Amino acid sequence: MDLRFTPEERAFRDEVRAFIRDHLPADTRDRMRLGYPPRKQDQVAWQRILNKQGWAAISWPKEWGGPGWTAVQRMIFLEENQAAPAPELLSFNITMIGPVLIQFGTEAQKRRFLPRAANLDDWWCQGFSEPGAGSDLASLKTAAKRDGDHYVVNGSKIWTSTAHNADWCFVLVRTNPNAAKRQEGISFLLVDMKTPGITVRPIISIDGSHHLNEVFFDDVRVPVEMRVYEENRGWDVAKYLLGNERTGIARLGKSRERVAAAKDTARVVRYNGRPLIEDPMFRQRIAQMEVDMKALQITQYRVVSAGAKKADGRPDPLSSVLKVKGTELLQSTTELAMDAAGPLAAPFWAQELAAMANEPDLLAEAAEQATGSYLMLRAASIYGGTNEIQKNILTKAVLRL
Amino acid sequence: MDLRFTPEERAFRDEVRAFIRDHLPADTRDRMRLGYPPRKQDQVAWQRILNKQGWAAISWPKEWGGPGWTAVQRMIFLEENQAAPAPELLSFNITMIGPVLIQFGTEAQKRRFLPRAANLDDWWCQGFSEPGAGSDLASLKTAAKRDGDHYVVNGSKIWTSTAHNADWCFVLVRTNPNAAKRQEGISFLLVDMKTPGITVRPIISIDGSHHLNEVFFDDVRVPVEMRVYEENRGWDVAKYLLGNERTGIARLGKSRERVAAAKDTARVVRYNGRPLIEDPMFRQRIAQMEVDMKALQITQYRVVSAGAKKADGRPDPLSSVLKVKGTELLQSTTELAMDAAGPLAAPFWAQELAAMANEPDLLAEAAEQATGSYLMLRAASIYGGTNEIQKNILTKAVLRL
Amino acid sequence: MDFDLSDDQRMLADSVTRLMADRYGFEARKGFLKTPAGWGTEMWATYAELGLLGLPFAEEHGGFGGGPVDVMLVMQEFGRALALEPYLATVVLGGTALRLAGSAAQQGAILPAIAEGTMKLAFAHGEREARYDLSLVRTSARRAGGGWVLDGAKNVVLHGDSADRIVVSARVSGEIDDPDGIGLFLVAGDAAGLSRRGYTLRDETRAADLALHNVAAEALGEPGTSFAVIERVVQAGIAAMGAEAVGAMEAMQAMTLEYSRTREQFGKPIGSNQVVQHRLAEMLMALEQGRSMAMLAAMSVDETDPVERARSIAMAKVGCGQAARFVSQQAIQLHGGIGMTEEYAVGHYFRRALVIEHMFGDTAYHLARLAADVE
Amino acid sequence: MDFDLSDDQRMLADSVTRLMADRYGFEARKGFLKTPAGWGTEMWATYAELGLLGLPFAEEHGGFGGGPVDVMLVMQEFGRALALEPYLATVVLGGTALRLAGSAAQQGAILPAIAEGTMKLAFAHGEREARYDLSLVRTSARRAGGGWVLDGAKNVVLHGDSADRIVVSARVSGEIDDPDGIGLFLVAGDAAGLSRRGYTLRDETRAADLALHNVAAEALGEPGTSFAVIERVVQAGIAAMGAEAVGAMEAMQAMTLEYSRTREQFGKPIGSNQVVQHRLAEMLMALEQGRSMAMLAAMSVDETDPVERARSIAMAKVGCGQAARFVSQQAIQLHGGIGMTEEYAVGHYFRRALVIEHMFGDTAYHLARLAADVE
Repeated sequence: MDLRFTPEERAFRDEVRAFIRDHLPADTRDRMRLGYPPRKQDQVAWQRILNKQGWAAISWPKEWGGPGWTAVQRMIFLEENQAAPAPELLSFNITMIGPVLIQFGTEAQKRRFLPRAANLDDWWCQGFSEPGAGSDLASLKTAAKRDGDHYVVNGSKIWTSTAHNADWCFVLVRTNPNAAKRQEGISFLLVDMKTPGITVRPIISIDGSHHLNEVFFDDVRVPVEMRVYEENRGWDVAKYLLGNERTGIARLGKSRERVAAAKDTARVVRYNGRPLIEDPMFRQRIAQMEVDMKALQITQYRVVSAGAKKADGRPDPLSSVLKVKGTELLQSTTELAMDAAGPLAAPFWAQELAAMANEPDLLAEAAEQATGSYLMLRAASIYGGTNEIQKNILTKAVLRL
Repeated sequence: MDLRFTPEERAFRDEVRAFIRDHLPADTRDRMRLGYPPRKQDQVAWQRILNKQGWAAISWPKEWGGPGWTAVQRMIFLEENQAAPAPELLSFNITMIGPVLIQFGTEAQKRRFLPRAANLDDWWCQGFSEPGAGSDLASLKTAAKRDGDHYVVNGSKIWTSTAHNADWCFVLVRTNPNAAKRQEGISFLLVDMKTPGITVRPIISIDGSHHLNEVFFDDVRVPVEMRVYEENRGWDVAKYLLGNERTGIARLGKSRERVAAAKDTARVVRYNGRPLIEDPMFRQRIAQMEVDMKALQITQYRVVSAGAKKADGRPDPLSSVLKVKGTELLQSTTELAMDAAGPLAAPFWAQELAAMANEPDLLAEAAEQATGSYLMLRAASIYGGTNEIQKNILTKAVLRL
Repeated sequence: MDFDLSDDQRMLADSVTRLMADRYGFEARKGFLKTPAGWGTEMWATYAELGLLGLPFAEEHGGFGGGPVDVMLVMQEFGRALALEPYLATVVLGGTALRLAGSAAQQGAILPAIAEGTMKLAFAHGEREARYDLSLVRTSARRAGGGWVLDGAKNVVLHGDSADRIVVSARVSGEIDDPDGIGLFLVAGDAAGLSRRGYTLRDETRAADLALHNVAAEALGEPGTSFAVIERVVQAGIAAMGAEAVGAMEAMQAMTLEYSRTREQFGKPIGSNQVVQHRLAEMLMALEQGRSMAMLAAMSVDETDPVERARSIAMAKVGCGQAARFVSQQAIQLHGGIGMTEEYAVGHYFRRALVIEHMFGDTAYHLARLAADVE
Repeated sequence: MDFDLSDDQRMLADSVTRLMADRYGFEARKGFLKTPAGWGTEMWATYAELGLLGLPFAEEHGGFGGGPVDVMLVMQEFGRALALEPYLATVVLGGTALRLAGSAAQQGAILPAIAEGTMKLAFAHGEREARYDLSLVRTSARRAGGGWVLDGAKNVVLHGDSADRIVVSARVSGEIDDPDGIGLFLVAGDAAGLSRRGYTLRDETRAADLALHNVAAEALGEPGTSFAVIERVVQAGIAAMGAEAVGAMEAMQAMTLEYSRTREQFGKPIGSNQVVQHRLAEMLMALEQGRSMAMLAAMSVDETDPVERARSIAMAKVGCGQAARFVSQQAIQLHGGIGMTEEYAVGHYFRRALVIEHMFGDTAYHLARLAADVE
C-alpha cells in the first residue's frame, strides 16, 4: 500500500505536464485562467492536438486509437489537463459514444464514427432526458416508428448540452410502446443533426450562458443502420454508457482551479486594511477545502485502483461518493471564488467589458466568471443523477436497505 | 411592532433578576456555574423559595397559586432563571401535571395535588414511553385492568427521568386493548411511587449520570379516583399535556449559559501563546452562535407573542422550529464548551476530584462538566420527539405535504 | 414587546401586496426589463400615487412619517415580486442621507420631489479598492468658490445610471481609510465631468460605475464628519434589503413547495419523498429565522445606541444572508434542471438573493466584525 | 500508487480480526473493565504471542519490522473492538520514541521487553498549561551526577498509571514555549519522587497525572534537541488513532445500519424512512473519506520531508476528526434513547471517538495550523 506515485507514474505526470505547457495555445490558457469556459474552436483545436499525440481517446483500446494507459495514468492525465487549465476532452465523444460503439457498434459504425469522434471532427451530443422526466430516464416518450429502412422519430429531448454545436446526437427512443416494463422497448439511435425535422431551441442558464437546449424531433427519418445494438435493447446500451468509467466524476481539477482563482483574487482585494488572503477566516475556509479535496483525491485513487483490478467492469458504488463529495466541493469552491470578489461578484457586465477591449480589467473579468461558475455549478448536484438520487443508489447498492 | 421590552417589562425583568440574585443560595449558584446539574435538595429548596414568592406555578391561574403573568413575563422569568443559573422549576410539576389537573382534574384531585406540586412537596415524574416504542407513544402496552375500586397495572415504562426521586408518577395505561384505534382505550392515572409492585431500575446515561430509569409495574393497585378524566380518554389528556405551553422548549438560557462557560474556560486556557478567547476562529464560532441565539430568541418572542393572543390554545407549529433550532444550539454550544477545554475534556475523574476537596481544581471541574453536558445533551434532539419527528410535524402541519 | 402591526401598517402591506399581484407578475416584469430604463417607469408613478415614495419622509416633505417597519413591509413585498425599481437607491439610501444630513433647504427641494416621483437618487459610496470597508474613500473633494469639486471613481452604484441626483462620498482630509475626513455631497446626474457606465447586475437590476473629473458638488452636511451618516445609510439599506430577502425567500419557499406537490417523478410527486419534505421543512425554518432577523434589523434602524445598533444590524445581515443562501440553494436543488433556466422564476430570486448578500458587506465580513467584538 | 495489502498484511489483519471477534466482545470487554488494571492483561499476553507488541520493531529487538500500514491495520481492529490495552501508549508512542531517540543499549533493553509483553511504556509530554501546544514544556531537567533529575507535572498521560517506564519530556534550557531546549528522559514507573494519580477517561481507558519531584531520569537522545522526535512521536500517535477511529466508525456505521433494519416504529423499520437512509448514506460517505485520511496518515508517518509530513498528518487529523464526529453523533441520533445509555455499545464508541479527537490537537487546532500555512 503506497499513496505515492511510482517513478514511472511520476515520469508520466511530468511528460503530460510538459506537453500541455508546450502545446496548449496561450490564448486558450489565459482565457481559462480568468475562469472563462473554452470556446468551441478552442476545445476542438486542443482535442485535435491531443489526438495527434495519441492522447484523445484515452479510455479506448489501442486498436481504436487509445494510448493503452492504466487507470492511474488516465487519472493523472485528467488531473493535469484540468489543472492547466486546458479544455477537457469532449466527454460525449470520448467517454460516451466511443466506448458504446466499441462495445455494441457494428464494424461499419465503428469505422465511420470512432476516428472522427477521437479527432472531434464530429461533435456529439446526448439525447436522453425528456421534459418532465428529470432523473427518471426510463419514462421517456420520444417515439421511433419503423418505416421501411428508417425509423421515424417524433418527440423532444431536453437539457441537451451543446446540441447547438453538435454534428451528431445519440438518442434514446421508444420503439415498443407496449413493452411489459418501461425499460424494455427502448432503442439507441445515432442521429445526424442536419436531418430535416430537427429543431434546436436554446435554453439559457441562470449564469446567462447558452449551454443547454431543447431538441425537437418532427418526423425525423433515421436509417436503420444507425441503430446501435438490438432493437428494444437500448436500455442496456444506456446503462453501459451511464455506468462507464467515472474517473472524472469528482471533477477535482475544477475545484482546485477554483480555489486557485479565489486565492488570486484574494491576493489583490483588500480586507481590514490587508490583502484578503491574509484573513484567518478566509484561510480557514481554504484549509477546510484543501482537507476535503485531499480526502476526495485519495478516495478517488482507491476507486480507480480498485476498478483497474476488477474484471466485471461494473461501476463501483463508491462512484456515488465521488459524485456527491465532488459536487459539494465544486459548489463550495465556486462559492469561495465568488465571495472573494466581494461587491464585484454582483455585476453582469460581459458586454460592457468586451466593449472596452483596449482597457482589460482582469479583476472584474475574474469576478464575473467567478459568479458565473458559481451559478452554473449549482447544476452539478442535479445533472447525472441528483445528489439525492446518488444517496438512494448508496442506500440500495451498499446499505441494501 | 417593537422588539424592545416595554418599561413595565423591563421593570419586571429587573425585579426578577434582583430577586434571584438576593435569594438563590450561593452554593447552588456556584455549583451550577461550574456546570453541575442541581442536586435534588437544591432544586427543592429553590422551588420552595420561588413558591413562597408566588413565582412557582407560573402558568397556572391565580386561583391555584399562579402569579397572573403574561406570556412575555413568563418568558422573561424563565430566561432570567436559566441565565442565573438557577435550578429550573420542575417541569413535571409546573408545566405538566399542574395544567393537566387544572384542565381535567376533579376538585378533589386539584386540592390534593396542586398546592403540593407547586411547592415541590410532591416530586412528579412522567410514565409515558415504553421499551421499543420510541417516539411512537400510542403503541403503549402497559395494561390497567379494573378490579373493583382499583386498576391493576402491569407493564413497564422507560426513560422515566427522575423516577428515583419521585413521589408520584402520571402514567398512561391501556384500559381497553380492543379499541378500534390505538389512541382510544388509553387512560391517564396518578400513581403513588410507594405503591407495592413498583420497581425502579436506574439507566445510566453516557455521561455517567443517573437521570433516567425504567419503571416496572407488577400488579400495582391504583385507586379509581386517581384516574384523570374519563376512562379510555387518556390520549386527550396526553395530547393536551404535550401540546401545552412550550415557551421553554428552546432552552435558550442553557445555550447562553454554555457559551458563557466556554468563554470562561477560553479566558484561562492557552492557544498559540495567547488566551484561547483571543483566537479569531474561536471568536467566530461564538459569534455565529450568538447570531443563531438572537434569531431563535426573536422567533421565540414571536411564538410567545402570537400565542398570548390566540384563543384556541392549540400549539403553534412554529414550536417545532423552536425545538429543532433550540436543540441544534444546545448541541453546538455544549460542543464549544467541551472543545474549549482541550485535552481536559477527556478525563472522567469526578471521584478523584471529589476526593481532593481540599484542593479545588475549578478548570478541571468545569471541563468535566463541559463534556458531561455535551454528552447529556446529545439526547436533546431525541427526547420530546426527535428532530426528525419535528420535521415530520412541520411537513404535515405547515407544509401540508 | 409587541409583534403586531398597526391597522395602518396592515393596510399598507395589503395595498402593496395587491398592487404587485395585479401588476408585477413574472411576465409583466419581463416587459419592464425590455424597456430602455430596465424597470417599470409607470410602476414608479403608481408607487408615488400610493405614497410609497414618501413613506419615511415627514409630512412637511410630502411624506407619511413612516418608520423602518413600514419600509420593511414594502420591501418584503418588493422582494416577493422581484421589483426592479430604484426604491432602495432613492427612498432608502438617498432618502436616509437627505433626512440625516440635508439642510432644511436641501430636504425641502429634494424630498417632496422624491415623494412625487419626479426625482430619483443614488448613493455612491463604494470604491473598487474598498471592497466592503466603509471608511476607505479615495475620491477627493476640494473647495472651489462657494461649492466643492470632486475627483475620483465610484463602483457598483445601485441605479447610478438613472439617478437625477447622486449622493457621493468624498474625502476632504485624512488617510484613505480614515473614518474622519469624509464628506457627503450632492451631484447632479448630468453634471459636467461625471461619466456613468451603466450595466445590469446578476439579478437584472441596474447599477453604474462613476468616474468624476472636476465635478461640481454641493455639500450634504458638514464635510469631513459624514462617516456616522454613511454608516446609518448603510444600516438602513441592510435592513431594507433584509426585508426584501425575506420576501424573496417566501416566494422561493412557496414555489418550491408547489413544485414538489405537482412535479411527478418515478410515478409520484417529488414532495412525497421524506428527504424532500424535510428539506422543505428546513427551508421553512431558515425562512422564519431570517424573518426574525429582518425584524431585528428594522427595529434597530432607529436604535439610538450606536454600538447596539451596529451589532444588531450586523447580526441581521449574517442571519438573513445565511438563511437566504440556504433557501435559494435548496430551491434550485429541489427544482432540478428547470430551476437552472433563465425562463423559470426561481433562478431570478436566487440571483436577487446573491446580489443582496454581496451588498454592504457579505456574511463573512459581518461575522468577522461580530467576532472581533465578542466579549 | 497502490492500495493493495501484501499477503502478510492481509494475514495480520485477519488474525487480529479473528482474535478480537473471539475474545473481545462487548461483554468480555466489560469483564476487563472490572479488573484492577481496567484492561485485559491476558489479552496483552496474547498480543505478545501474536507478535503484535513487537510489530514495528526491528527483528534484532524481537520485532517484525512492520511499518505504519501494519500498525494501521492493527489499530483499526482495536478501534472496532474498543480495545482498552495500552498498545498506543506502549508500542506506538513509547516505541516510536525509543526507536527514534534511544541508544542501542536502551533499545536493546526495552524494545524486546515490550515485544515479549513484559514492559509497558507511557509518553508523558502534555502539561496543563500547554493545552495542545507541543513546544510548551515547563517540567525541568537538570544534571545530577551521571544522570538527570526532573521536576514538574504532566497531564493526561495515557496509561501513565500502569507504565513500567515513562518517556518524559522536560526542559533543559530556553523559554517555556521554545521548541529548542527540550529533552526526552526515561523514568521508572516506581521512581522515588514520582507520584501518579490514575483515573479513567470518558471512554474508560486509563490515564494519569504525574507529579515529579526530584525524580531520577536517564536521557533518551541528546537533551535539548528532542522537539523533532516529540513531533514524530505525536504524528505516529495521530496516525494510529486515526486508524482506530476508522475502526470505531465502521462499528458504529454497522450497528446503526443493523438497528435501522430491525427497530420498528410506527409499524415499520426505521430504516424504511428515506431520511434515515440518506443519513446512513452520509455516514458511509464520511466513513470512507475518513478511511482515506487514515490511509494518508499511515502512509505519511515515514515521509522524509518534514513539512509535507506535518501537513498530511494535520489534514488527516482534521479529516478523521470531522468524520468521526459526524458518524458518532448520527449513530446516537438514529439509535434514539437507547443510544444514550451506558448499557448499549454505541455510546462507548461515541466516547472513544470523543477522546481520540481531543488528543494531540483537536480539529480546530490542526485546521488553524493548516490555515496558517495556506499559500
